[in-house]
Amino acid sequence: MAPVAQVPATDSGEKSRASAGTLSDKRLRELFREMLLIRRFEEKVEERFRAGDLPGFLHVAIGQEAVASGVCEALEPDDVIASTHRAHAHTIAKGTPVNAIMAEMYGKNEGCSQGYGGSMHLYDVARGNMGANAVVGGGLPQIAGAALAFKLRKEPRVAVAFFGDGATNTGAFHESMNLAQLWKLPVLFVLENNGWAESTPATQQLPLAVEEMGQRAAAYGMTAMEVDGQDLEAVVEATRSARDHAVSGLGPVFMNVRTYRFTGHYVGDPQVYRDKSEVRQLRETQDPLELLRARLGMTGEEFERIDADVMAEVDGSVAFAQAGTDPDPQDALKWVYAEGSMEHGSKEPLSTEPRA
Amino acid sequence: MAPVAQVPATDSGEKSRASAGTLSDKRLRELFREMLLIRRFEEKVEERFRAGDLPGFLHVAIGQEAVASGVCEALEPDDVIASTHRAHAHTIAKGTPVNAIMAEMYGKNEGCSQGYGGSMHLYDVARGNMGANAVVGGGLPQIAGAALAFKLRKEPRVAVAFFGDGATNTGAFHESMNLAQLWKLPVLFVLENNGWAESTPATQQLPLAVEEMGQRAAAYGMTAMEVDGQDLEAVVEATRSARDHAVSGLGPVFMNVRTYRFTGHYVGDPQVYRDKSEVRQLRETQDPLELLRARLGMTGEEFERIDADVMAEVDGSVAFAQAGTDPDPQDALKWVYAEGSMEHGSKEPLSTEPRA
Amino acid sequence: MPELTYREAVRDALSQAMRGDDRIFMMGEDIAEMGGSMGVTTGMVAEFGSERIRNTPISEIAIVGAGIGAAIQGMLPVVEIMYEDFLTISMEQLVNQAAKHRTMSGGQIKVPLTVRTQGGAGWSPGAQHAQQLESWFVHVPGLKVVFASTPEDVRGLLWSSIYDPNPVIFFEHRTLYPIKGEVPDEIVPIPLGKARVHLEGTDVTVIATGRLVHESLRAAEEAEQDGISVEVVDPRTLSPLDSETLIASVRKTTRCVTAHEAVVQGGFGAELAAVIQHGAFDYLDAPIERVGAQFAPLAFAPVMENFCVPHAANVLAAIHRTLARA
Amino acid sequence: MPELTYREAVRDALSQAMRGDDRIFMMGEDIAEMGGSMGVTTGMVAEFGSERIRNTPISEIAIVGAGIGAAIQGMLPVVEIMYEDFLTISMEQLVNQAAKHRTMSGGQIKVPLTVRTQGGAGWSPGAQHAQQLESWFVHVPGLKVVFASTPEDVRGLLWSSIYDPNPVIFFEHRTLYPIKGEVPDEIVPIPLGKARVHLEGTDVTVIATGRLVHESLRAAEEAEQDGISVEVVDPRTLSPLDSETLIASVRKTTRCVTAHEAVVQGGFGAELAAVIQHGAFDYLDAPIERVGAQFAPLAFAPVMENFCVPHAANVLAAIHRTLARA
Ligand SMILES: Cc1ncc(C[n+]2csc(CCOP(=O)(O)OP(=O)(O)O)c2C)c(N)n1
Ligand SMILES: Cc1ncc(C[n+]2csc(CCOP(=O)(O)OP(=O)(O)O)c2C)c(N)n1
Ligand SMILES: [Mg+2]
Ligand SMILES: [Mg+2]
Repeated sequence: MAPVAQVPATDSGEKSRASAGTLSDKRLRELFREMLLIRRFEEKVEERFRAGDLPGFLHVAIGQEAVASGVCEALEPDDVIASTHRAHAHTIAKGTPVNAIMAEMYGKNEGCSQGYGGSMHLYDVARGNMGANAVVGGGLPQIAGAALAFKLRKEPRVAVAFFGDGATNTGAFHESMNLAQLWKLPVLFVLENNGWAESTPATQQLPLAVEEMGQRAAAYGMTAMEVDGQDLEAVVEATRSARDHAVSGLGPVFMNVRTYRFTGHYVGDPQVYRDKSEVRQLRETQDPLELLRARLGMTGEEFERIDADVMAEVDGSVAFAQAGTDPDPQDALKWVYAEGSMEHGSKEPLSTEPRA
Repeated sequence: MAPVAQVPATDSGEKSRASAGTLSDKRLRELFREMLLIRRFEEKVEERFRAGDLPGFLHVAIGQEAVASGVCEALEPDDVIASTHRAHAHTIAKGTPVNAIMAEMYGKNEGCSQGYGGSMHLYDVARGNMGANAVVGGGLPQIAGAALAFKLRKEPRVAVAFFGDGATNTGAFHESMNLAQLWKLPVLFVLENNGWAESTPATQQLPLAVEEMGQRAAAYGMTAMEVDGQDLEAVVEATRSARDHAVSGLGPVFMNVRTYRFTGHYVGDPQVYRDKSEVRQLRETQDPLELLRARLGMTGEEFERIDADVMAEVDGSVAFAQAGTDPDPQDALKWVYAEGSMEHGSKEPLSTEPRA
Repeated sequence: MPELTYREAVRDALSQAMRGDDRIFMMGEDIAEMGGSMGVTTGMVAEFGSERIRNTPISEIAIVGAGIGAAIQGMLPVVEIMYEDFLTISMEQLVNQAAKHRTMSGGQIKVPLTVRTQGGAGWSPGAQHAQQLESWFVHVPGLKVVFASTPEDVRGLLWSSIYDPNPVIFFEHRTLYPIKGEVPDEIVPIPLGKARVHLEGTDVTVIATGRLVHESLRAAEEAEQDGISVEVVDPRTLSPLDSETLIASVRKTTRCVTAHEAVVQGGFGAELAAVIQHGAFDYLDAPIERVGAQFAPLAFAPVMENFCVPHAANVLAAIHRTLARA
Repeated sequence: MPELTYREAVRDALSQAMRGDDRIFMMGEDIAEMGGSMGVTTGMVAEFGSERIRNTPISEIAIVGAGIGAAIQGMLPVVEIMYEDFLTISMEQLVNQAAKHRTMSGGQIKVPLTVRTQGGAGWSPGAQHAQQLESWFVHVPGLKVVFASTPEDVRGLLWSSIYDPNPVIFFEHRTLYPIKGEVPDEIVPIPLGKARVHLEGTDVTVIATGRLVHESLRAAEEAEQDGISVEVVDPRTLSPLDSETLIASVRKTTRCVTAHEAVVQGGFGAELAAVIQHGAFDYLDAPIERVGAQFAPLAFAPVMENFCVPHAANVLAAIHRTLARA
């Protein structure tokens, strides 16, 4: 396993590469299936949105599947994540069934946020998903806080923030990075660096080149890693190293994960700001599914079988969602405040038994 | 003259050192007088506050005089600054007469902010002081905006933000640095790095050591300089270089100016959080006035003469302030809104004639 | 008279002002090639170039702060905050800086900054992309607050806001962009601080803003069928408020309903109610009824969203409540 | 009954809660050795250690945000924002995050976070260190808002806020820290959402918060000398509001004055006036009078500051105005 880059973060960090054999062939095929599930799920979401089925504001992460699956593969069930406006992939990878996610898109009681959240506010707290955030950068300080809770209670857990390159320009990013490093909190800062913030290319929003973004960690003396986000195994290995680093008290890790957004910013985006050929070329050369498939030497037959299976699951989720129940209108007022009291005198000591 | 460090800012930058002779002996003596004026003014402010004369909330910069005087010496009259809660020194160095500043402390019509601002809100727009800010980090984005105006109009001016080490932990700092570098704005970011934010030492608020703070610029690929803030000539030379860099379109410069706060955070601060001996030692070894005096080989006699002159000016400012007129209570409502209209159709083209 | 959409009207004011005035430039996220998230600035970067139509990083502190600094240095910046929900990030610069420089400096500084933003529900964006936060700014001395509801108003008021020597928070409503309306051939600046009487009536005054102006006009139509004569007034500028016009209207009708999309508690309707009950106390025949959103973060599911935010029916019900009083 | 200052009462609630509950910890600027800028937490780092009394960087976004995250993960954080003026920086985390997580998640999340802050004028700090911003938060569903005016109240309300399962913005007033008052031997939690009648009276109800409670009691004393019987009520919790108690009081007295230090326009008094005119319409004999600060950023010079912020005399004048009506 690649050791965490202990180089000063001002260096561009170390390129993590999977060493063969740490993920079994079987597991890799399971992860391939998961990535394909994400892909097909999002394609279905696009389709249903265009058909007028889905309300709201949707963003898909087609092209970025290996980041979500790779990071979450390296986490323990008790670890937590915070996601972004581009939340489906993270949520699936953290274990939420697609039925619950699709039902959420349809605004049903059966949704993972009971129809209160929608695409940009997927939650699954029991599975360690502290919520997707429609405010860019909004979840980062909370991930630092979650990690602080773990540290105070001496629990061997990490908290993971997913965010985009655009998010690194927010004050919330800066304050969270700074606090996490200062207090050596067990946080993984996972930059999904796709080089775009909506229509704005990296060159118009970042004074650093995309490949230099590890430098964002230098301002805090934080360990930085360079990761190829199209390579599932690389992401898994890098995240495992980063997790080991963070959980052992050495402090947070900043992962500059290079990836690509194959689609528009939002579903329906005409992409007037970029060339169609750019996207076509990316799809041809950088598709994380194709790259993994080649690595696995997967036959067309096997692929078709998995794909059919995945498609059935996705279609099933649409049927599940459509058969779901609508909330009562007045339910809108149901969760504004929690009742009761937290009750003085916690039995739980600051350092609980490890939960893992 | 020391060239601006063109090294990647991830490096600790270049230590700017005055080369002999760039400031005439005469000018150095004038600057010594200015620094002494700042010192005596602030001592007087402390005295008057303790005597119960001055209302409000006061912070003195005793120990940091060479930063204010050195930076402002290197600026052109048309350059602008934004100051902080610790504003007296910057304001004096940018040319505001002590009478107007002392009158402001007393809340008089004759004050530089007509009694509306007080110690934390000294303004002198005609002299390029865009105002002191009582919100830590508050002035930084505005300095970027002022620089943008200069750039759009092709004026050879720079905008200078003073701020402390504590301010580098704010979101406003991050967003301002990022924007300034992205747009290559003519900004000097002058970090007055005294190692304290109120009672909180650098170790409790910064994940970097004070001498590593140049790294804060690395996150933006911004040019960084290391400056000895107790050495007036070093500050002047560094600022001149930085100004040349910024004004020629190469982008902003981050100056990590190491300095010391000899007094409490605010006037009246019992400093329970640090050792009296620390301060005593600093005063003995790091006093910028003593260092400059030694450099100039100033006799006791000359010093006494200057000091007497300065004290007369400071005492005069107290007399001026005390003789000032109080605003009418209802004047509080006088400046809430500006009247009239900015009138469509500016004659002034985007690129005006250089004003310098 | 030409007809423009609300969206085109905003663009027209911006473009015409920029054509004749080099001090004006724009900053905001994705306002260049993409034309902003609502397509308001479409085509402007082609005409004015990327120096004057500036895409920014996602930095709502710096966007507003840089606008302030440029304004102080003689420019007339128009900055865009993509959704008004993100004004939360700019609050310090808006409230402690833009609003206060003039007073704190004893009159040395002008901040002729315009902050355009938009928001509002009706399309299931969820709780973080649909708030109406105008009432916060009404509480801030030094700011002006504008909320336009028609193409004509949005054009004339935006023009005045750009040239106002004070910081103006200029609210647009997402669902109004496609609505059409007649506008004068030439831009006619509409002075800030003047309400507009959309419909004259004698039984009850509805004071409405933004989308609720249209809902209120619809409610008024329905009420008319029951023989109720409704006066609909849009303050347009929320601060400074044209309380004179509003009070005169209620003195005439003796009843009052306030209507906005923001949640009722602590909303702009509270200020209106306080002003009206004071200025028209002896005339009021019924308590002032407030219409606004339910007190809840906006739920995603359309049925719940629809329940939360007010519609013509809610305004109509409030009208009937005021008339049910003796 | 022991006597405590308001400052000691805050500290006592914090310390007693922390002693018996390991979930509680504090974060804020300079709260450790220095005891906070107001000396409220003096001595606490010695007792509880620097893991639980945490000095932070100047990062108001992260302070609140980290509090939210820790609260979601089972802690009961109490964070301090040194001056409420700096809540402007935390608005996004407070409004879009803390207040909304519970609803957005369909009830999966609790955010038992307490955000303590303080502010207020009376010592010439200038415009950026003296605002009263509580009314903004009253407009935000999902937040609770508390503003205590006495040692007993501040202790009992802070206790309840810490243990409330929702985010609470807890306002203290700078000039109240030194005031003394009797408190029960043991901490008696005061339920959120219950007003306190400080003084019973029959001619006019003054609804006051924070420092203005004391100014109003002073005004009531003076009014009594003119034979006017004043009822003084402090809502204490601004959201949720105990409108029942307030309306009942005004129905009894038939007149009402609201009083706070914040500027009048868009202030909490607007919400009070809207609620009262609605709930006590048939009982009111005079328009509700609002007392608050002048509509201006607070000027530094003591004479101007003093003119801007309200005092007992302003409350008294308002009382007289309401009584001048037939
Ligand atoms: C604070 C804030 N500002 C603006 C937006 C609008 N917005 C939504 S996504 C986005 C771009 C985000 O870019 P990045 O962080 O790189 O993520 P990506 O979309 O590439 O996954 C913007 C500007 C927002 N949601 N929040
Ligand atoms: C946003 C904000 N948070 C907190 C404060 C309170 N405060 C005033 S000065 C200060 C410390 C500033 O430290 P630094 O930036 O290093 O400047 P120095 O005082 O050392 O000159 C703090 C926390 C403030 N004024 N503004
Ligand atoms: Mg991106
Ligand atoms: Mg400092």
